[in-house]
Amino acid sequence: MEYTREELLICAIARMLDGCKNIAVGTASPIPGSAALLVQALTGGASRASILGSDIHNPFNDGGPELFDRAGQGRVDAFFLGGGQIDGEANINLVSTGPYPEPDTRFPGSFGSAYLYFSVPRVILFREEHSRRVFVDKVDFISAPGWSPPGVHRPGGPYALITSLCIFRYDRERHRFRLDGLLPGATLEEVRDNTGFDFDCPDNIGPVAAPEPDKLALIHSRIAEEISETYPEFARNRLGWQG
Amino acid sequence: MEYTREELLICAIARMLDGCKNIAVGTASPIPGSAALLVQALTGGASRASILGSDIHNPFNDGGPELFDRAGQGRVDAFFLGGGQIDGEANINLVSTGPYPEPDTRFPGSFGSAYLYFSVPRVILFREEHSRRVFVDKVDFISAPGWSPPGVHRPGGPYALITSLCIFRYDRERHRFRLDGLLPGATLEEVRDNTGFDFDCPDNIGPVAAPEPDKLALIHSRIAEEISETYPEFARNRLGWQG
Amino acid sequence: MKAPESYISADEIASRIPDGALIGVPKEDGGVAMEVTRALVRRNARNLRLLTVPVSSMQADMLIGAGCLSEIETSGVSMGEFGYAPSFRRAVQDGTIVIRDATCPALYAELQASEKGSPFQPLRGIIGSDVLANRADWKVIDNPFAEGGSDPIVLLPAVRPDVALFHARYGDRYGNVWVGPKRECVLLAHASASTFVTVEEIWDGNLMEDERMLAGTIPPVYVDAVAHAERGAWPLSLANCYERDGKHLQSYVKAAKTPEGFTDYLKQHVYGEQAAA
Amino acid sequence: MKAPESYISADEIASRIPDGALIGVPKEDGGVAMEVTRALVRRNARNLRLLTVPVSSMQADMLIGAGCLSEIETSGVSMGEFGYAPSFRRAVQDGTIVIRDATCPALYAELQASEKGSPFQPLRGIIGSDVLANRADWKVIDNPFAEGGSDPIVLLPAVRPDVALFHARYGDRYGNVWVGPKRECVLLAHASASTFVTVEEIWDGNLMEDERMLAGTIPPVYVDAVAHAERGAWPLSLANCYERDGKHLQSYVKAAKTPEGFTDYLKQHVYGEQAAA
Repeated sequence: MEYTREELLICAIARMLDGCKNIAVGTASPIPGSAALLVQALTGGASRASILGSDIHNPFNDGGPELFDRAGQGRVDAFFLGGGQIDGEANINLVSTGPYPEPDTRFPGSFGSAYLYFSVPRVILFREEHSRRVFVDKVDFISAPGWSPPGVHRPGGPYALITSLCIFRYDRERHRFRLDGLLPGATLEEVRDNTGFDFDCPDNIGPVAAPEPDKLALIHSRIAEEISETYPEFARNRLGWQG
Repeated sequence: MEYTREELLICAIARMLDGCKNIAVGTASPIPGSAALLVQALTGGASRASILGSDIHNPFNDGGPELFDRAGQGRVDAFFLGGGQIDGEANINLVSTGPYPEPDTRFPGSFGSAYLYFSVPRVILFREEHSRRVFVDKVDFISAPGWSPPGVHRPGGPYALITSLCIFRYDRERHRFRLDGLLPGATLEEVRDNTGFDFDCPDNIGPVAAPEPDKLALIHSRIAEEISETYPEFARNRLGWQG
Repeated sequence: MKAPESYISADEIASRIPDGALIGVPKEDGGVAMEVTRALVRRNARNLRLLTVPVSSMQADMLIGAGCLSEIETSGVSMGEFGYAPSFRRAVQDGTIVIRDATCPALYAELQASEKGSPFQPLRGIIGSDVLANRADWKVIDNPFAEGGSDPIVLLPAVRPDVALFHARYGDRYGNVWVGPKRECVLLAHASASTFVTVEEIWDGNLMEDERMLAGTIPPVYVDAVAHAERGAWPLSLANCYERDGKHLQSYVKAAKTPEGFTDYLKQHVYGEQAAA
Repeated sequence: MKAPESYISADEIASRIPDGALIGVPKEDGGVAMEVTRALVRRNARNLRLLTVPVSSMQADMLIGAGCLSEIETSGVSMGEFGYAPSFRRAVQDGTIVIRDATCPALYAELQASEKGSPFQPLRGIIGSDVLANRADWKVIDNPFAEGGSDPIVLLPAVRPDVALFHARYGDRYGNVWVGPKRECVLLAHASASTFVTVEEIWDGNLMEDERMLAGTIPPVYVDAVAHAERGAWPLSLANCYERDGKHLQSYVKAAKTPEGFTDYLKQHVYGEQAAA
């Protein structure tokens, strides 16, 4: 069975969203968005995808605060975040490298991360560039911490980290990543070489599970069409959508 | 010049609203409502009347919290409150007489008084029944206190008390009412006999100033029409509106 | 237009509101689900707790008179120009109901905290009142932002109703309901664990896809069940649809002044064949 | 339809926003008053402070590039799929602008506190972040409602912009403006000391008297001046009216990568005769 990296990741993320009733996806996230729509389709709508920027696949209408209000109530089960830097404790940096506030490189800013990382139970980190520039030992600025000391109200936190080389799962007790699977073509050595933080690794690390045929079929039809509303170029170039 | 008690009170209240940019009037308040509309008409709209229950004379549309939000911001300059009991310090009781929570007589409840009495600079108390049952030495339940100790944030508070016999002004420094004028037919002795609290009284207490002819003319025409939308019977029976 | 098949009846809504539930309801002109209120009386609901947002009239009074409520949190229960609320007054005076006296913006604040998932909301005023003195669940702290000197301020805890219940102007076949500018209903739906709505009319089309209706629409993620109930707010009003039935309200107040009269009223207008005559 | 006589021009709005003002603006798809933004550049505004609600794109970047801002409070400035915001990045890296980094719900909370006249609002999360560590104006207290043990929670102070500025879909001759479901604009108008709005189209009739428009309408008590500006959000989008002009945004990003390119862009598109070509 042939499949692309995008299709593999969509299916891998979809597995992580199992049992999530409300899945929210932020801007510039075509792969997480496709995964959320896939889960919605597979569950017959029992899992609900909310795609920021979509007019159709966004069941909310009460303005900017609504997502955060819902997350604060525990009504958002999964969300996606990235990071200019991410470190081994899952601290994320969306602000800048070097000294603050006059940095070497300025990123856009923390957006909702300092809130959603605390309130959403399954935050999936998605950052394709797998390099020591991104995956550092310690972030220069903590937009949102990967864990909090006891006593800090924190129903949410990191769940997994997906890169162009591999998938890590996050251990909330030990505040550490554990390698969970390699992407096609990637090796453990390559991951180690390009990761600036220490992580756990099982003895026999295998590949990320291949996409299930039924999911692949769905991706090529309904999901490609649905995601094309928000990400037309992604649907066309990466999922082969010709609609 | 002939005039009715209602017309006299409308004009007296209108004088108290001088300089108020935003005047809000609650439910069951045809006389304060007419006064607010009169001031709006006299100022060419520079003073704005907001009549609860009116579809036309209510420039707000954002639901129940909006009045309180505006008051909290200092955007409501005048409001009207009543009371099942009112005492000499201007404490008001909208809850019950006798012991609490199982009282002798239960009133509806405090409504917004415990907030608006603190936030609106000119709260005018309006209670027509002038009796020792209403005007007591000490209220049985403080829905909202007439004054607050230093340190309590309180830009608002009582300004005057209007009854069927007289008008009191409130002295915020001394937390006491001072008799300001008698209504036609009422005497100082009658006021004293029917008031359960001690109040200040100037040596020569006179009548409440008669309505100005131009205001009377406005009341009989435009104001009667405007208030008839919310209080049709009042406009017809008390202001002679035949529209 | 015919009601969508997913709609249930007002009586089914009443049966899905369990005894003991904390129910949040809007004020008299905010879209009161009177048909469900009658259905709650019919199903002999017990130990309900009512949160009026922020006040109530006949809805609270009828539920109290019928013995459905064990507790009420309110800023005021009154029949307005028709006088005091007879069952409410009687129950409070007799001590047969627990009353939690509040003030309007405090009730909004309790719901707004719940809407945000915040543990509390601050609110100015209230200090020195017996409203505050009788609310052990409200707290006073020193404003941490005050410059120089103590500045006490009240904090209201988040209150999450088990059920939000109201009557809306429109519902569509996609589960959306339209309340227009009645933001209290939006707040109630957001703040509550579940939401039941009766709708006056069926809207032909998708309310979420009509640019003009969108701002006043509550989407199905907040709505657990919808019933179609024409004149569902009667004898209270529904904005831009019908005025309140003053004559009927007056007759209710008169009847409810005695327990016997109240019972007769129920027989005639709640248990009778045609409630909304 | 002709604009009402009470309307002023976008340049007049810019002239009524004084140097040094704190300006609150919505995010890219919320109705950005780009025509007034260009007018602010044309009038050489200085020392403005921008509060983005909660993020911004070209509006913030252009004001920064033109030297209009001394300070920005934001949760993010980005050109989205067109890349980083060049002037913003340059100014922060060079230290020529004061940046107050925030997180989205904290900015809403600051405005919501102002809307209510409350001194602060609580918000979960944020603790342990460098966002909090760098905000001396945000405070942490122990949640007074916590049962057993310490429960730290952040309090955000009320922030009251001097000016709310946005572009709305409709304005009418009575001073109403209609933003539909863009609640951020309602929040901005309520929370700010004054509000200036450009409108895309003139609505024939009174928006407050149309039941369907009412929920999305901001009444004139909150609006200080209105200008009619067709395509007033260009090159950004206006919901249900026009998409953003991606080609133009791409060319802006390319130009703004150097100060010289940015100056050329201004000459052509801001100082030029026809800005919204």
